[in-house]
Amino acid sequence: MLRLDNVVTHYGNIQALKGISLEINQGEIVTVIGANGAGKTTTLKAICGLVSISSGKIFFRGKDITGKPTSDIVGSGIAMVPEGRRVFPRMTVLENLQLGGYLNGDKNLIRKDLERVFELFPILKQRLKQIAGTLSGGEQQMLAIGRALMARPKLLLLDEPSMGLAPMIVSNIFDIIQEINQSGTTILLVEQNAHMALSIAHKGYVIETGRIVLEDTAKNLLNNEQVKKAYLGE
Amino acid sequence: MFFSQFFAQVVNGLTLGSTYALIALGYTMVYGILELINFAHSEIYMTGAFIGLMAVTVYKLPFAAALLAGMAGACMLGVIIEKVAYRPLRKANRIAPLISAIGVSIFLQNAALLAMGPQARAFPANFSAPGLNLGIIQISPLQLLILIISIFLMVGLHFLIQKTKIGQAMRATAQDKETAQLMGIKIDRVISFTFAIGSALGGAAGVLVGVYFNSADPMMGFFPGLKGFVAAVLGGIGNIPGAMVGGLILGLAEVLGAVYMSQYKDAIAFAVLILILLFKPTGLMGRRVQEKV
Amino acid sequence: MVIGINIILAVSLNLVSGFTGQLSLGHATFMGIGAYTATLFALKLHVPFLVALIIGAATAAFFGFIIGVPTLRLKGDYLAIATLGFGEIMRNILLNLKITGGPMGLRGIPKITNIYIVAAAVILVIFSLNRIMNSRVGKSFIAIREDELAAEAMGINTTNFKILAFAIGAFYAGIAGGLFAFLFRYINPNNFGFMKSIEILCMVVLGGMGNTSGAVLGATILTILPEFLRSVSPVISQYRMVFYGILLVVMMIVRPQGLLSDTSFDFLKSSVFGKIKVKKIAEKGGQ
Amino acid sequence: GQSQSTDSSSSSSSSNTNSSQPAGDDVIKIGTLGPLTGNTATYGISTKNGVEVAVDEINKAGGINGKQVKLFSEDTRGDQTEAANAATKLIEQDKVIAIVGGVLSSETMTAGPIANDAKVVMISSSSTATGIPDIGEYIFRNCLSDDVQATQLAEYAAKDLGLKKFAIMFTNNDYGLSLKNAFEKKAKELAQVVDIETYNDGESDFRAQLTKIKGFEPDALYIAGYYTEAAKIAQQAQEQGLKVQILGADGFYSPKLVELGGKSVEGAIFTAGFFADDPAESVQNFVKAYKEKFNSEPDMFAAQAYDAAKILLSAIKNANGAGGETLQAEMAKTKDFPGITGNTSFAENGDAVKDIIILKVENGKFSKLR
Amino acid sequence: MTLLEGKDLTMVFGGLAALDSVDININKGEILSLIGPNGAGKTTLFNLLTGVYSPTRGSICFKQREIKNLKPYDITKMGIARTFQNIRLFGEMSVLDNVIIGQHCRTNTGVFGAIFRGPATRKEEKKVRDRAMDILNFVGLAGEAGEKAKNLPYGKQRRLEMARALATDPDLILLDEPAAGMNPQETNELINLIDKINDMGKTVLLIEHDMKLVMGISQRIMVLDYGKKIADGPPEKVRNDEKVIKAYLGDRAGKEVRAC
Ligand SMILES: Nc1ncnc2c1ncn2[C@@H]1O[C@H](COP(=O)(O)OP(=O)(O)OP(=O)(O)O)[C@@H](O)[C@H]1O
Ligand SMILES: Nc1ncnc2c1ncn2[C@@H]1O[C@H](COP(=O)(O)OP(=O)(O)OP(=O)(O)O)[C@@H](O)[C@H]1O
Ligand SMILES: [Mg+2]
Ligand SMILES: [Mg+2]
Repeated sequence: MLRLDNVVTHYGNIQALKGISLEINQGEIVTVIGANGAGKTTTLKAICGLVSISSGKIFFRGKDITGKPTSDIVGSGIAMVPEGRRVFPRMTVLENLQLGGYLNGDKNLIRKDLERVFELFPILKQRLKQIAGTLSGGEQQMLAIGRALMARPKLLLLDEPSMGLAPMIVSNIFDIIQEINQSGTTILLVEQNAHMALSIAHKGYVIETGRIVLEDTAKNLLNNEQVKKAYLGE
Repeated sequence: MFFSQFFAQVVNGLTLGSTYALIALGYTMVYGILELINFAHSEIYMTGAFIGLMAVTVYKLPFAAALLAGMAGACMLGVIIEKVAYRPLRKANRIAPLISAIGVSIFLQNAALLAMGPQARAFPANFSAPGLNLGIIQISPLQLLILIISIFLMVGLHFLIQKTKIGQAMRATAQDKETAQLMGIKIDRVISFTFAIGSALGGAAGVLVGVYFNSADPMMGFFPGLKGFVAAVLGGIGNIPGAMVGGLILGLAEVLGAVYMSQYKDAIAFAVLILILLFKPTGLMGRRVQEKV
Repeated sequence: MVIGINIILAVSLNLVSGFTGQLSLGHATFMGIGAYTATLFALKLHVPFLVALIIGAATAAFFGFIIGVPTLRLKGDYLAIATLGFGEIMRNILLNLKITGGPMGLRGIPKITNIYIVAAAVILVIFSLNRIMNSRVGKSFIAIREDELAAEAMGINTTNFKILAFAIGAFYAGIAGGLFAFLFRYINPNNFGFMKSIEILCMVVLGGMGNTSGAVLGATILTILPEFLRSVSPVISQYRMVFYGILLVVMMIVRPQGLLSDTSFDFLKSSVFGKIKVKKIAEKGGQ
Repeated sequence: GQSQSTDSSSSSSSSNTNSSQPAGDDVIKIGTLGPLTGNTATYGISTKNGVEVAVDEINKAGGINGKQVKLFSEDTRGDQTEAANAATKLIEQDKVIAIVGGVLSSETMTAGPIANDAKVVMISSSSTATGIPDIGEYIFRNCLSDDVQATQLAEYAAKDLGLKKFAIMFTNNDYGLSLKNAFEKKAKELAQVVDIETYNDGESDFRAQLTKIKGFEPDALYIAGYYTEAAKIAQQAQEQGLKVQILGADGFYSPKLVELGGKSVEGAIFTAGFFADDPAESVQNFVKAYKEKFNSEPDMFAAQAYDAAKILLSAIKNANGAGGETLQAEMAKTKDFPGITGNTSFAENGDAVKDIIILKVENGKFSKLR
Repeated sequence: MTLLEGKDLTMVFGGLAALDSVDININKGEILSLIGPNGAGKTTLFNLLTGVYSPTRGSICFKQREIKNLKPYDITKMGIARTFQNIRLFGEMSVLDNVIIGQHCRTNTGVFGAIFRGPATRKEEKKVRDRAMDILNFVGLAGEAGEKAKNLPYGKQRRLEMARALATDPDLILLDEPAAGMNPQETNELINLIDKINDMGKTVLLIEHDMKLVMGISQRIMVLDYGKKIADGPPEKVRNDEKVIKAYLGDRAGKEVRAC
């Protein structure tokens, strides 16, 4: 469904990705783990066209999306929960969610999707009119996830969705991710909480300073000594 | 006697204020989206006036057509300015586009000086409509028109920005461009659209005010532009009704200043501005959102 | 000499806007206050030049303090507009006071400013500014620019320090004003209006906000540029303001961060040496 | 560098005289200085044009003692810093022996001392502020004194027109202020001044001041300012139903007054130093030459600049092409120079003493009252 | 001994009580953790204690002095320092300068001192610099002293925030989710660091959602839910508290937590 071929990106002179190749099949949950600064976020941004790609290609559902404007990429069915939440701080919770469904013309659909988000995150329903910038950290995280769901993506990119969430919600989030996945959305998940991520994923990649160093089924990775030591804290 | 004077002055203040408001709307519009003080707005206003003037004097068009021509021309100019001078600076810090805007402003002003000559030109428009005659207070048809048009535009813009989808996209773009793109918003288009509308407003203001004072000159944008900008801030920059209220208050303050001490009228107007800001640090209608830590 | 005066102005605005992050659109006002005060003291009370210069600068600093107290509660563009407003108010007052000669301005000022005095002033200003910027005070200014709330959490009384930055900036601008008056021998309120403030701001931004060498370079370029365009050819002379406008745009597009943006290029800042020291300490500490 | 120059014909062969200028002896170089760009460019351009007409005239007639006159025009943008730069450039780089200018008082204030120190004669044709001729002995002035204009008009209005209640509006600069002070003084002596209001150049809305003035029911309004604003003031006064006799000074003198003001300036009376419809041959020649060259009507700035240039050129001729002290002495000697703005002599300090004309707008044209 | 005592603390935002009559009591030398669901009011409580907001109701006594109406900089001077949930470093400044700024309220060079740079000023500067390096050594950032703060990776930025807070020489240090965005290994290092800080005699108040960290180092835990205190006690007690499990830990996570 999504394929990255040797993708290289730069921030100024710094090469952040040094040739990333990965593949995600329809219906999978794929996770990318790696230390701080390894290039996980940059990979997601590259997919969305938010950082420009110096060389390499990206294919989504067979089509070459390299260098396409972000809005087109999003239009073709990719949504992202960005790192650091990035809610629209001076808009209300409701408006943030509506913007998530910006490309969905159908009003009824939007209403239905809203209901679904409220089911997942009841607190958002109580805060509908609150200015998003004043939500607590965790509430903002929920809003960011809800907003991405409003786009009804075929591929959902999640950048550390569990960051700053209460333990109960964290386990919920992973349930929700699986649920979304089961209802047909393919998922690319970046997580610090590698244990949790690998336990729900089908496949995993380990990234180190801009390169993929390991690629295997999630199960195998969970048992890999190297991974255990470096990312599972065991 | 005192009251009739007073009311007449209030009317003066409101009509002066409505010209500021008209300009302030365009300022606020662009600011609200790009957080950019578009210093070139004064010159867009001036250009609008000149295009209207050409329409009337060279092509002998009626007033309404001149107004539309001025708006269309200004609109195009605004979009071009954005493309050439601001778009390349999208990723830069906030102050760079400000300087770029000043550059554009200097350029347009001097280009107009060379093309049009420095002298003011008469701006005759055969515009006639009934005015209002309330005994001692006469309101000319143009005054009335300016007031009505500004209120109409204000309501329309407010609706556009707050209630429509494109409006929502504009605000989202203003707050976080990258994330706005993630929502599927084509931000370049949204920004062009914003400039188009903001500049058309400036053009309309140019034609109306030009006809109102029967003159247009290359420097005509400077004072009203400055005041329009101040009005926008006074009302809470980025806030559409605020721009209107800010314009009217500034107009009133200036007129009242002129009544008491005409030599200090600008000082009085600016003192009112500063006083208001001290009590409402984000302008009259600017929403004060407490910073969440 | 005009370059020197503009350098002082740019460097001082850079302190307020570049280092401390408080956008000011009324910097020329402080120059004006300095110019008028120094002139009046010299003309009416026959105070010697240097003393008059200092009195002018001190008065400017005092006004910087006075307007800083209420307005520095404002943030960003609201502060900018308040400083603009203050500038216009001052200009309006100068325009109508008897003692300042109203629109006639003040004339008959002796010509004292010369190239040596200007050079000395520039050196003193930059030297003291660097000392300030490398000290606890200067670091607090930058901290305020970077994150006001975090700066407060570090125990910095941000209000006081912002006012301080304003007052110091005004002091230097006041010196520039005094030099200006004793160079051109005639001043009137319109010398110190909005356009002059904008011009100074352009110098700072062009050179690179928060960089003293940048401010110096920006001031130099923008002072020379119109004169240079004037002398290239008669045709260009006629269009020189048009070119000037285009050049501003082009320069911003080519280098939006200003000509010298990175602080490491700040040759005039002794922290070039400071940095080396840091590296050494860091190496030691790292072992 | 080269500056804008106007030499209409090739230079004649060199014949060395005891000129104080070391180089370029085959031509006589003079300069003009004023705003050619910026918001005050109107005045600067008119001034420059006026001088050009005078220079063309003399060059066509064979120059001064066979030498052509070469004109260097520098722009000040109305900024006094630039004025100083421009003066320095004219003197040091272009090596002119005399300058017509500056145009605005403020620029003459800064350019003047530079010229004076360099012993270069400078004659301003429009800087009306007090104190300008006092800058030094090399600084002359050829324009109507604000005091005299305002005083004479006040007299005329009160005595000849029988007006009793005056209101004054003045532009808040040196020109407006001097006019206002003089007019107020005289008008108070002879009649009553009921209200005084200010405005700024470049403004458009004067209704507040006019509404206030209307409350005093004056029968005349003296506008101490320039035609652009005066036209708007007259128009807004009419709209507000303020029926007064409009009075003004030489700042009114421009065809633009009628173009911008339309019917509302009909009947306005003002003082001037120049009248384009004056049948005198010199005036008509000037108007014709000006129209031919610039395709527009000359205004007062142009006329005064033309006269200033003529006075200067005649002094240069008397000085035999020399500058410096010789030229200064010749300038000071000028007596009853017959120009298109009346007969001019210089007072001790270098200020012009000349006659004043009073004009009226009739059927959209200016006509001479006195 | 009580170091800080907050009574009846209430904070209302436009009708919504983010904190509702909360009492908090911090003993000298302890590590107290503050946990609770998202939006419970934890950060808000930090903001009250550090003077960012002033409470709608209630009082705060620090070292026997009322501080509720003091400005943040005065409170810092009295000895409370904090880190932020969203990192707020002085990004353009060097790592070293960030820590030097932290010592602002313990130093007093003024403008004139800076310009003339007499012996006293120089001595102070050296002292400040040396101490900054000591602190950087302590948190393990000495090697990055010359870097721009914004160029550090996330985990190191978190540590720099702590270094900067330590530089203010606080008696009480408030840490808002210091482990957020860190991987398990980095979290382990963080635990060591907090322990070391505590060993220096500093009192620590900690907000964290990472239960491994919280349970591992807290001497006491206080739980907020919807702005109200629902539990306060030693870790063993809190993690078995029904209310806490229901409101915060959840069944699954609760089990894991009890296991650790
Ligand atoms: N805007 C930027 N400018 C310069 N360098 C950047 C920028 N953003 C990221 N980098 C650098 O690129 C590299 C990869 O960063 P990235 O954010 O992709 O890492 P990450 O794996 O997501 O880390 P984290 O776990 O901290 O989120 C890092 O070395 C980082 O410092
Ligand atoms: N400035 C504000 N204006 C309006 N509401 C606010 C403001 N600050 C906080 N709130 C609200 O107060 C509640 C408590 O917020 P707080 O940030 O203290 O939560 P928290 O316990 O720190 O949560 P998290 O663990 O998610 O960071 C939230 O519901 C939030 O929406
Ligand atoms: Mg990341
Ligand atoms: Mg929080």
